[in-house]
Amino acid sequence: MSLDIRHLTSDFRHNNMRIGFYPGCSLEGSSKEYSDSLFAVAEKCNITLEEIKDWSCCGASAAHNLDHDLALALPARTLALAGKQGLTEIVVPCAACYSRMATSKNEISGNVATRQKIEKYIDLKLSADIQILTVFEFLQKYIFPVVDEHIVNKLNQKAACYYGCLYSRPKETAAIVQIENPMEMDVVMAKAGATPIEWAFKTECCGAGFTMSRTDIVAKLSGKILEDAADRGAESIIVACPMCHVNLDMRRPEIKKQLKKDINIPVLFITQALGLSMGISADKLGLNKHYVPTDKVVNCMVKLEA
Amino acid sequence: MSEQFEPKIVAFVCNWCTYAGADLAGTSRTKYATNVSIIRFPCTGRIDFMLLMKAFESGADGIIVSGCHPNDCHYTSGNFHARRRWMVFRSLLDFMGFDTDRITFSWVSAAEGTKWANLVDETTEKIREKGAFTDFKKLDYSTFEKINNDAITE
Amino acid sequence: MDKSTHQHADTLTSQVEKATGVILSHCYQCGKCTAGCPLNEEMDVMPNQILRMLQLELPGYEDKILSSLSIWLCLACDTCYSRCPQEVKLSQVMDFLRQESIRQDKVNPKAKDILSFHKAFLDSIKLNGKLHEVGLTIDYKLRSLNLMQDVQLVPSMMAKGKLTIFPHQVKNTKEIAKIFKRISEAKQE
Amino acid sequence: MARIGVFICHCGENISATVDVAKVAERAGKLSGVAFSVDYKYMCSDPGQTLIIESIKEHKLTGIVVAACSPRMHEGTFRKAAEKAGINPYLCEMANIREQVSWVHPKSDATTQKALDIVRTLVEKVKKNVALYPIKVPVTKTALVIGGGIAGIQSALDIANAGHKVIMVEKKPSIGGHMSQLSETFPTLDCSQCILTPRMVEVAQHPNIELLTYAEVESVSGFVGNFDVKIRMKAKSVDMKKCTGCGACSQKCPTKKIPDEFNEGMGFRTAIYSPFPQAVPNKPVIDRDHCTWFTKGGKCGLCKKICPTGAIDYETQDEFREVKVGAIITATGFDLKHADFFPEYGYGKFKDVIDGMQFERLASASGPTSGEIRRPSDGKIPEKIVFVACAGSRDKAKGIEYCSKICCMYTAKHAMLYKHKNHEGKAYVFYMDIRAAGKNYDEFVRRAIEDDGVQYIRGRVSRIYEKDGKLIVKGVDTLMNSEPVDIEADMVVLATAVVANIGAESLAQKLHISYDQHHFFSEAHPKLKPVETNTAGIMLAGACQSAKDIPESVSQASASASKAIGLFSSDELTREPIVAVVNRQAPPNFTSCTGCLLCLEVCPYHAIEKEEIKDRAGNLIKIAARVNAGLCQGCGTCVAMCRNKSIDIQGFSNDQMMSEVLALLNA
Repeated sequence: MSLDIRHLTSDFRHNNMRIGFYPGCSLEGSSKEYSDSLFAVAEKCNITLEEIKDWSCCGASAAHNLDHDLALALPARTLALAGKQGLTEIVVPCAACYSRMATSKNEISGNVATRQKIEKYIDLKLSADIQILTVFEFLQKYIFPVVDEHIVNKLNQKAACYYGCLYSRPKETAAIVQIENPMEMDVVMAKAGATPIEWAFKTECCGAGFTMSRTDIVAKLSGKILEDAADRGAESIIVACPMCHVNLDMRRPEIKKQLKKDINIPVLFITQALGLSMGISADKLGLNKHYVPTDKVVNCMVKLEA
Repeated sequence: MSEQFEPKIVAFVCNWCTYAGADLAGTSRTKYATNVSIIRFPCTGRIDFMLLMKAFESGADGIIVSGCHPNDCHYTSGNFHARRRWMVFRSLLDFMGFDTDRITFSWVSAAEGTKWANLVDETTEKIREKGAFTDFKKLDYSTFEKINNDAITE
Repeated sequence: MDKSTHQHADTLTSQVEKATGVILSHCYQCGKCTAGCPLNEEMDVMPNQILRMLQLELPGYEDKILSSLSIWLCLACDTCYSRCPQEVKLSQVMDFLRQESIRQDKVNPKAKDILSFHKAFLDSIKLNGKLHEVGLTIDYKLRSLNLMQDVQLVPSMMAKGKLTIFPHQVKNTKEIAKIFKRISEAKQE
Repeated sequence: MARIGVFICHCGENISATVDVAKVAERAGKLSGVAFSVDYKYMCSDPGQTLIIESIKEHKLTGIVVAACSPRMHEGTFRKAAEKAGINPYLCEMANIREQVSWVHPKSDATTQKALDIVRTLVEKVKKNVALYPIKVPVTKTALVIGGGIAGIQSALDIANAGHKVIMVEKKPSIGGHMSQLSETFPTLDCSQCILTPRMVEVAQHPNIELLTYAEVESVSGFVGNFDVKIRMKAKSVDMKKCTGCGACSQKCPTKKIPDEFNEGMGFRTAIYSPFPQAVPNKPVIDRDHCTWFTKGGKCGLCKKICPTGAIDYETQDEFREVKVGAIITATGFDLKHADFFPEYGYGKFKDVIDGMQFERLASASGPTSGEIRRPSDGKIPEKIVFVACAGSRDKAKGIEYCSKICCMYTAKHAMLYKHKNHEGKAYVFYMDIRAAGKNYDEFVRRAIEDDGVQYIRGRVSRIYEKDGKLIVKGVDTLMNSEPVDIEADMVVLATAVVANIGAESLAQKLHISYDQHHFFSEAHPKLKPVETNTAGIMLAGACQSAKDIPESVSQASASASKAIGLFSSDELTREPIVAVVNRQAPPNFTSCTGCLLCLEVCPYHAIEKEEIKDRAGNLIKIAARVNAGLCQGCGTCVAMCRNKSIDIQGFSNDQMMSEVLALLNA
């Protein structure tokens, strides 16, 4: 299947681009390992990420339910701060943050009145255009051109890339090309020496924001995802979203109750998987922070001949 | 009654829709004001807007231009060309301070006898309120012609 | 031609159209939204039925919509919209209906937990500028009275460095509170 | 000096009741240039017409105005009267004082004045009228039929049977079109090939039809009655005269794994092939894109070696035929939306998600499974089939808002055929509406439901995915409280949208006919000219205009044929002289036209051409516009567009219109 790898540039090393970084709340908390592994991969490739100073929460799964303006204003504040800091491009590894930021940016840039209203709420000026990169867009743009020299291990396993909702939908902010069958992470995993599998639940919802309030629903939805991956022989599930990770990794006891069977496929962030293939240690990538043990993934790995 | 101003209004209509619509008003015996007289064209696409200016110059107080509805043109697209030229021409007239309200652009189909009658009555009333048109008699219309010719090249 | 609403002013239908820009008459009731909804089995009123009720505007429908559990179960995953042949942005309609349901105090009793979580989440942001997961958990549990849920997870999460007792804060937390305040003031006007 | 006659009609009392006709006649008589004026009870009656004829002769009139009813009513009558009196009929104008004066206004001075104003206006117009003569165009009595499907076949046979020559152009190696691929036809379930193949043979054997297969229209010029068409005859690599159609070459051809278009990719064919056993002509061609002789530079050559008549010729090239035809019938058919169009249904990804035409091939006795319905992935007979109607049709998000019209019927047929062949099988149809508005159509759908037990579920399918050899279909039943319905099917048939053929747009441009946003060809009028195009002499037949079933295609094909036969019924075409002309001046100007050709761009009929005016030595003097009177329909859009009034329209000239405006306002 041919893929449109967007933003792929090879001359980035010459133009000294500053790349902004927005961790979002999860990456400072429950998904610390996502941020750690991203930095580890970037470091290996000599790429520096510059955190947006004094960033705040994007409002994520809650704000849009209760107040539309608030849902636009919260991400806008961070975007405005990034602009103030002189950044033109920011990496947003969390899918929810990405979606909220992209939505906010779309609505604000599409309508002058909205823009003025939001600027009033946040008491900051919004700069013209900040490029928001998902983690796989970042990998494709900045890591791919140099990654080959760093890859030392072949992951050597069947990986189910799970994209969830927020990268795929709505079409206005979708970060992927084929909405029903995205391939962006599959490409990364193939690079890392894994075999990405064809499966049916790449973009089904995991239950997202119900992780606390309706664990029963999360167990049901995430259970279906895990089950399909398991049925098709996946040895790992690869994600790029902290919420998906929490639901697929931490909610195993509830899922077990729901499915009446134990599925113990580990769930890795894409940066962790890529990091492993680059020879970064499991500890540094935060693999020990997972509920489902990741030893199997590490053990599958084969050293590449020099 | 004798004091009431009776405007002279010229209607430039296409043969296939509006002219037939006006005929239908007749066969249906729908009454309307006598102020409007029709000049028949094959298609609104045929109407040279300089004729409108000539009409104003010659003493018309108001003008109606009416043809087939969009997509119903007997000649497929003549009415679209008329509309496009009218857009350009109107902005030119606006720019020059001409009261473009004195020109009514409408679509009346062959089935819309009543619409035609209403159009005539409404236009007559509108122009009556505006009063007689005199401004244009002072103008040199050859300048218009030149500008119009340039304008239609869009 | 202005394609805006054909409905009378200040009905729920016209409010939805005004607030979301969605034109409800575009929905031709094929049901594809419901067919693909990950939560269709849990819902009391199906997504396409909500649109149908909004279209028909018959007496009693407004209450039925605003007090439905479905509007709170919608996860805004946008599966419906991405496949809708008529491009109806159902998730935006749902967003608006939730807000309206709170405003009219018609929140379905079974949705109280979900609402509590959203509120706790926002309060955490209001207070810290960032989400403090322990704080959120505690706040949510107090609001929902689900005191024992997830308790077993907390110590292990802390051990794994996933939860911190002390919240991360933005430097000037007042700024965030101000944004909340300005928006709520604008809504009052 | 003009000598105009004015004739005021009372129309019984229809006019005279509100208009003072005597006064109008009296005042009209005083107008400049009016030599005679009279009012009369019924102008259109025999005595009335005699009055006009006698007056023209007696007063030596050079033009007349008849003030009576609408010209749409009696213009023809009075023009004939003028002609009888010996003056050119186009020197007669009508003043409409009935429909537009007496019937719409009360009796008053203003009404009489308006009648007089109109008479005066037409008097001024008629003074500027010139004698016009009907345009005569010769007709080539040969029709070109583009497309050899059922519509083209029907048109060709109708025209040929009426005694006229027909040239049929088909781009594939055989005629027959989509109908030859169908298994059975609704609503009678008779075998498609059984009713079609005799027609195909008739075409091939008809003395009046010349059949050009593997050929395409390259260019078209000219106008109604006089088209010049260039046809590309693609190289067949087989000498049709020598070939006997024995088939030895196809049997021996080593390149056997080419997806078979006729079986919709569900079987294979060889590089030298005849598309199907009943093909007409039943002689093979070499597919040069796949034959190793051509792809690998002279390798193989087996067919040439074994051909008993020496018919294989690798050296043949595309050839061009130039033909003259008087009418063109466009019958190029349709296509189905293919491949990645429906990612949520896995169309093009899962082998057992197929489209309607593929199902036809599975159900056809001549198909890859000999008529047994077996799924493509593993050849098993499916126990459960889900049919999805409106797959892509009526789907704004996918860019196709229209209804494909035939799917409701063929889906019912498919479900029925499946049930007839597999009594224990389950057939489900997801639908939005059932549109079965033809003769015996709804009865047919009811039969599928009532007699054959096909389950109809009202709702769209959201998604289809594969799991353990089954296709999971996630649908909904909107008639059952919108309950989600998940079905584990063995095979899914999508009724994908009917779309215009690839290349329809470029053919339309060659023909100068218009097409809609979906590239279906546009008819000249949606109600009253449904088979003509806006280019005179070019007609439409079948699904190239919009989705159509067989009876509709055949009816339209016969209608188109009758238009062509009508055109061929006389040696010359007579046309109204209301056409545009570009003025002519003495050298060195030749014309005031500056050659900007704005007129050419706006002309809806492509009736304006670029003319190069050259001196005797052949040097270009200037470029100007020229009107092809055969194509011009007289709308006058070019006249309004012309910057320096070099183009004018007869009957509504600049002079005439200006005179009318001035006369109307200057009493």
